[in-house]
Amino acid sequence: MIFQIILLIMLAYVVGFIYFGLYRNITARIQGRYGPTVYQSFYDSIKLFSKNNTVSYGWMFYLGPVIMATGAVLTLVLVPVFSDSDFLRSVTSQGNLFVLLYLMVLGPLGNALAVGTGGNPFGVMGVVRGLTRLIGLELPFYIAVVGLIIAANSSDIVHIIDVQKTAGLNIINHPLLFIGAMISMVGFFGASPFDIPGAPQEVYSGPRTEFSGKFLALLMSQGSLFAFAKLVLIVDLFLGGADSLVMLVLKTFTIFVAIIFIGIVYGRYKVEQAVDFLMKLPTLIAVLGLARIVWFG
Amino acid sequence: MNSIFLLLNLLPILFLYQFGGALHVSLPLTSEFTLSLIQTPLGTFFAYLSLISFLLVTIAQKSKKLACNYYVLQFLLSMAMLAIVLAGDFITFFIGWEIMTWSSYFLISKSNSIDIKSLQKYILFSLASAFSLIAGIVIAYSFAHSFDFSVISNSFKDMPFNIKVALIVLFSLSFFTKAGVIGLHYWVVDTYSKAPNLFSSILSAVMSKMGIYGLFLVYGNIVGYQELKMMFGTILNGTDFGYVLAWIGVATSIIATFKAITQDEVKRLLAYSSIAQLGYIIAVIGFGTTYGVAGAMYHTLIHTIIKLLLFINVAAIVAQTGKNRFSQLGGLIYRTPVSFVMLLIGIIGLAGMPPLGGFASKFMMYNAAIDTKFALILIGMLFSGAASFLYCYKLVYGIYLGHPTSKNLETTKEVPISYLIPQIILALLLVLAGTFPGAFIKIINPILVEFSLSTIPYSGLGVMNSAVGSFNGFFIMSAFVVFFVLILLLITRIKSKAKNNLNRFDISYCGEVPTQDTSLHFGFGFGTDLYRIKFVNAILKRSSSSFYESLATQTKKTSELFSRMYYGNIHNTMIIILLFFSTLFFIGVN
Amino acid sequence: MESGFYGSSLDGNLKCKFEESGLANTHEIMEKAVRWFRSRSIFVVAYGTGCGAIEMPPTFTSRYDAERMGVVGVATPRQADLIILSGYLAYKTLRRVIRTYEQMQKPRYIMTLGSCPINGGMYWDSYNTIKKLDDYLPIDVSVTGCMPRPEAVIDGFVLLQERIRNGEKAGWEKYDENFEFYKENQKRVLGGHIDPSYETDWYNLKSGGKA
Amino acid sequence: MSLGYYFLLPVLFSFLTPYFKKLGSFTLRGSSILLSLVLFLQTVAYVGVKLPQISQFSIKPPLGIAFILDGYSLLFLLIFTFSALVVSFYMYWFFEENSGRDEARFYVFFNMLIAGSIGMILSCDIFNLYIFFEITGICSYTLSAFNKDKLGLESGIKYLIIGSIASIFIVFAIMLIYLQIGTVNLGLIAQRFHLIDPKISVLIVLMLFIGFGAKAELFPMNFWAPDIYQGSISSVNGLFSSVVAKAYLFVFFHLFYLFNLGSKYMLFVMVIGAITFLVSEFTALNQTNVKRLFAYSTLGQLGILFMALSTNSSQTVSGALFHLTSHSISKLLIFLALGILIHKFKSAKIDILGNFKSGFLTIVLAIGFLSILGIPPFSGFVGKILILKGFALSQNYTAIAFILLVSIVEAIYFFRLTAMMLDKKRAKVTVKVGSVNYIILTLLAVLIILFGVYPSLLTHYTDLATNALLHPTNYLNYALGVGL
Repeated sequence: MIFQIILLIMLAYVVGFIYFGLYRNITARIQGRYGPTVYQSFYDSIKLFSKNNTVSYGWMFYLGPVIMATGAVLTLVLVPVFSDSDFLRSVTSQGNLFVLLYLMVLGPLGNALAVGTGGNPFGVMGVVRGLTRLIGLELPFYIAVVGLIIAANSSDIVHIIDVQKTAGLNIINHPLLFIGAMISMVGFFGASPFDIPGAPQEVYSGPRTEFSGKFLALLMSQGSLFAFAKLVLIVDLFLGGADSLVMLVLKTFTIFVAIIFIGIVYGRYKVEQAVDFLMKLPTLIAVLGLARIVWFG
Repeated sequence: MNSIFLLLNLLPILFLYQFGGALHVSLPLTSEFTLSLIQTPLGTFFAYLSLISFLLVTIAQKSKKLACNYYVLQFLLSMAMLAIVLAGDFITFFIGWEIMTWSSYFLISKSNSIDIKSLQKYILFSLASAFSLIAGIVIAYSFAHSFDFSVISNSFKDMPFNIKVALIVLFSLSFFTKAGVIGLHYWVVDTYSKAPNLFSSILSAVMSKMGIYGLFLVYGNIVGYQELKMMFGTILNGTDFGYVLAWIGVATSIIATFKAITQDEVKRLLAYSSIAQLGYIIAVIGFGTTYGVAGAMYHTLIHTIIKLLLFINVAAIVAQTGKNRFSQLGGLIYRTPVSFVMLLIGIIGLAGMPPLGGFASKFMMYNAAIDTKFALILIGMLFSGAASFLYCYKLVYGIYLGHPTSKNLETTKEVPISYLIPQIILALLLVLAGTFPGAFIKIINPILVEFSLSTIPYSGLGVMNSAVGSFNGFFIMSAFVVFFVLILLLITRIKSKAKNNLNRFDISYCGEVPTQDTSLHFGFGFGTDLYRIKFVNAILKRSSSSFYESLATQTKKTSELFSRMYYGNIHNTMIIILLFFSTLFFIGVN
Repeated sequence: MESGFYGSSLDGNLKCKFEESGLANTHEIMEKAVRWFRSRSIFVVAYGTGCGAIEMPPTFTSRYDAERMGVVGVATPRQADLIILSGYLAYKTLRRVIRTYEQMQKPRYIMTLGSCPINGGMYWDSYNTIKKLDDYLPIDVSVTGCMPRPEAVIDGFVLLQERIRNGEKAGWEKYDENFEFYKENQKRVLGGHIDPSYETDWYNLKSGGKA
Repeated sequence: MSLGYYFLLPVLFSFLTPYFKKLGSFTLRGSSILLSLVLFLQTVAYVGVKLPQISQFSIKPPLGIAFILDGYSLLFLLIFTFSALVVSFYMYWFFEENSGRDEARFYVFFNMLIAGSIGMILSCDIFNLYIFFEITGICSYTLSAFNKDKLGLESGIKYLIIGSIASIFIVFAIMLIYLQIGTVNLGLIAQRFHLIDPKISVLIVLMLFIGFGAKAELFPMNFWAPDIYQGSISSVNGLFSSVVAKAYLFVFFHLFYLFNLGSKYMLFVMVIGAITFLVSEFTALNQTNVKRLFAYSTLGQLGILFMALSTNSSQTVSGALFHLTSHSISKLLIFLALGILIHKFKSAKIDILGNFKSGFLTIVLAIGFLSILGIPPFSGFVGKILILKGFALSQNYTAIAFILLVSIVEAIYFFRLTAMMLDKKRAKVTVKVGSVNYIILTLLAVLIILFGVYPSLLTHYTDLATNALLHPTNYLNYALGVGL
């Protein structure tokens, strides 16, 4: 089991970084540039890990990124990666979709403590923006998740995957929920138009303003792990999971590219605009999907 | 003095433990009333909850020099609550309820920051609650011809439908007022924020739970969930009644959450948060399903622990610094590190984050909503949960993080140990509740039997089962700890040296150097974004106060109108008497 | 400071261990690898001090695309490896630049654009402009021209990357070594009202210096 | 001992007052205490004796004059004599403090007031009742004018005028009764009341209603009452509230049930009571003078009592009598405690009185307030819950809702006063309570708590009283002289 966990983390680390490299690359191509190599995120991360020194504001500042990374790893471990194998099944069965929903927020909240300790008002502004955005951002995603749980009558992810084997993929059965969840996902990946918390033009770098060196590196690494976990979760929920590594990469990558394409063409919302928007159209779409399940399912 | 009352507070716990569920006392008051105490599983749960809370708060009071009468009143209050939860009939219940009302009133009046208006608000709402309760009681009596719970419960089925509804509405109103449902919460915030700091913890953690106990008593015992289902019919997989109640609860929790975020005073934030958390409980209490009851019960437990912890923490900080606003506090993390950790555990629980107990209770409630297919209710709860992260963060940031906003905060010492002991106990409880959520199933099952609902399967201390899923708290906690330690080890091994304890002004500030005078604490700025969001703004700018203010004005005007009659002119009095006589005569003769 | 340009990328103990166990070569390889990674990833905080600021957007956007070389802009000095000073510096600006530079984490580099930071350029006789920036902050790469075009800037990046890869002695080390010299110079132009450096006790340089 | 002594003794003491005065003020004050004590002990001695008791003077009723003590009047007798005892102790302190006052005048009328009130509840023929009514009235007028200042005299003269009007109505009523039935004996009237022509009977009832209602401070006829309370000293207020008003109330309902008017006029009396309750409680909100405030409070409570006593159901009536007793004790407590404060501050303004600092007074006043509001574990609670229970049994939910809603209005001013007492921000003046007052106030407070936690002590008597009131067969027999 421990071996499998290490394997999973390494896989997620590599895949996540390559995805982020691809993200930068594709973005560049869309903007008509060459863009960095696919491995650029590795370079950045190793460079940051090897910085000579790193500024810290005390133990809470130190622990913040660690909590965030722990949250990401825990999320990753609790998401079933392969649908038909016993890979880490004994671990994922200990968790639950609700556990994941909250674990996804645990990390950022832990990091927010470190940001607060750092004492940089810009950082805190970023955190507050992030938390405010969360009010709107989680709404369509929650509705989608609740819809799926009710449809499957279980908050166990494995069960939701299994249901899709007989009843067809959720993306086809519940397209409205999928759209809602995807709009939220754009925000969860920090893509435009919801990249409000870290807006460099407005609040420095937001929560990451004071993080440097290895902390920044840790944050970046956990970001890639976390991104992978989220992609796998979406694949599990809507695309019936993946039974092999190839399918996993294929499906997650499809979702990832879709998110990139959505994100790349928009400017940035203000936080109130974002919440307003998210509370209207995406929520409406998701609620319609949900109503279909609850009342006509 | 403190130690005496500590022992006194310990006594009922031992007493209750000694009886072990077999307490049954009845005491004839008059030929018509008999006071009776019966120990039911439900009552025992709440009894322990309140008694232990009182014990912990008394420990915290060690460091305050309080007068004897304060302790006496507090002990009276705890006994009143014991009477409420162990009552076997409505008269005992009501006597306990009223003693609770006035003893808490006198305790609140001992605060230095209290004003007449807040006191009036508190007592009038409490009395309105009590009068609504007594109205329900006598109406029930008029059919059952007894105040005994079991008799009323038995004869409830035979009452006319409108009387049933009236009873449920009256009782609900009474308990809603105590729990502070939105619209009836007008007193809550002022009272909680202006009461003596340590007493606020009792108000929020225990006294509001008496409202919840009442709801359980009425819905579960007196009326019965089966009867509720038969009376109102069903919607989806739950009852119509539960659905309406759930919307009330969810609205309460959403509105109070947003209100909480915009508060500047620490205790006002906690008060709104208390309203919001009770909103969750009210949302699931009416489901009438096993998991609805279990969720409400678990959240009651967790909320008691959390609110005690937070209020004691805040009380300690206020006592230590003399400041009670976010805009006046800040940067205490390295001055009072233990307090910080305690508050941190508290808010992690409050936010419902996984490794701690807060999650287990939310999990239970969410699964209850799934079980009944109340999807929008569940989304409302999730939504308010997401919004609650903001005030959780504000709480910890405003007090402990960021920058100290005044000079004396930089020399604050750690709070006295007597404040810390209860906090540590509570934090441990919270951790345990998160690690071994299954233990709760053992507590709740007898109560479910009492409500004649099906029980929850028990599969190990760490596992929390529910209708549609389960999670292993022990596993998640241990995995969290293991990963945390591993990552921490990893990061400390990395060469890139972390330079600790930089000067707090050494921050990236666009090349500028902030000084002591630069306003760096963001405590006040929290929640201003929310005013620009249309939906939230609509919530924030509305307030129930205008309604109650106008009610007060109307009362005053009526009073003025009536008092104009009494202006003391004896001629007119005589004329009125004669006119009255002749009118009556005219009417009477014809 | 330890010997060797990037000696501090591995701590002394580890280095000793490597040498003791005959793995000095491994150490060497790691050093090299780290230098390569550092050269491939340069985070830039672009300090638009003068007219040169106008040349930076094209450098980083579609036309010239510095990102393909791993050069990316960041917002805060904490994350940055390189600060680009794109023109003349008034005394007022210098104060902020010093602050920003000192907030960057080591290794850190400075790159200047144009002639002004070298010799004052057209502001050679101005009363409030820095004439020779190298006296106040250690410059790693000066890109000349008035103003240098993006190609030249990219050339500067390439030069910097080469120097990092080769392990040449960089400005930040000079700054550490000659700290008092730089501080004296800074004090001279900024007067007594010099901003506190939280890494250094500015006011008591004679007595130890480092805080 | 014959019931006649209840009248004769006070009158005797009253006439002897000038001599007592000559013997010194201690004797004077002591004599009053002695009298009250004797009367109270005498009443206590009646507890447990088989009721009703009758004392006839020379000729057997229905022709002769007689005093009848049944369960109903026993309860009132207990209240009256106890109140008199407490007030006489209080007056001892009062005159110690105000040595220049005209003590003898007070005691003359005080003793006569007791005599009159007791006479009213004991006498069994309507003409004697009228005489006692007048005695009580005249004594009240003078007592209310005991303060020889503007307010005192105003209250005296107002009371006199109103009293005279009430008397006129009652005299007319008695006259009409006599004309119709030819007797003044209550038993005979009760027996033959239904024979009277309905129109005349309406007139009689109305006149009695106006006469006693005006004195018992019912709504459209009570505009004078607050002025009286404002002008009198607070011990007299206590007497008015717990003795005099209760005596009129006693007679009102005594006649109400004797003449069997319940079925016809119940709703009417209830509505009048309800309006009194509503109007007084609302008016009380607006008061700045503490005496006026408690005057309104008294009116309000009388309103509840009228509502509850007119129901003709033993549950409610019993509750109402409990409430009445509890109210008498509480009001006495409040007025006496306020008297101490008023004496200290030389003012009855609420704002000024709120500045006192005395833990003891705060506690006893709070107990009084809570008791009147009907909050457990104080005696008012038992009364109120019994009343509500009675209404509930007759399924009169409107009355329940009404009482509870108006009680909230009542709570507003009671708790405003409480909050004022507890307010720490006020400049506090320490008030010392003398030992006499300490004892009597403690006694009253203990009684309030005692009846609250152990109501069986009192419910026994209220049940007796209820029985006697609602089923006056025995009383009638005695009044007609059947069993003698």
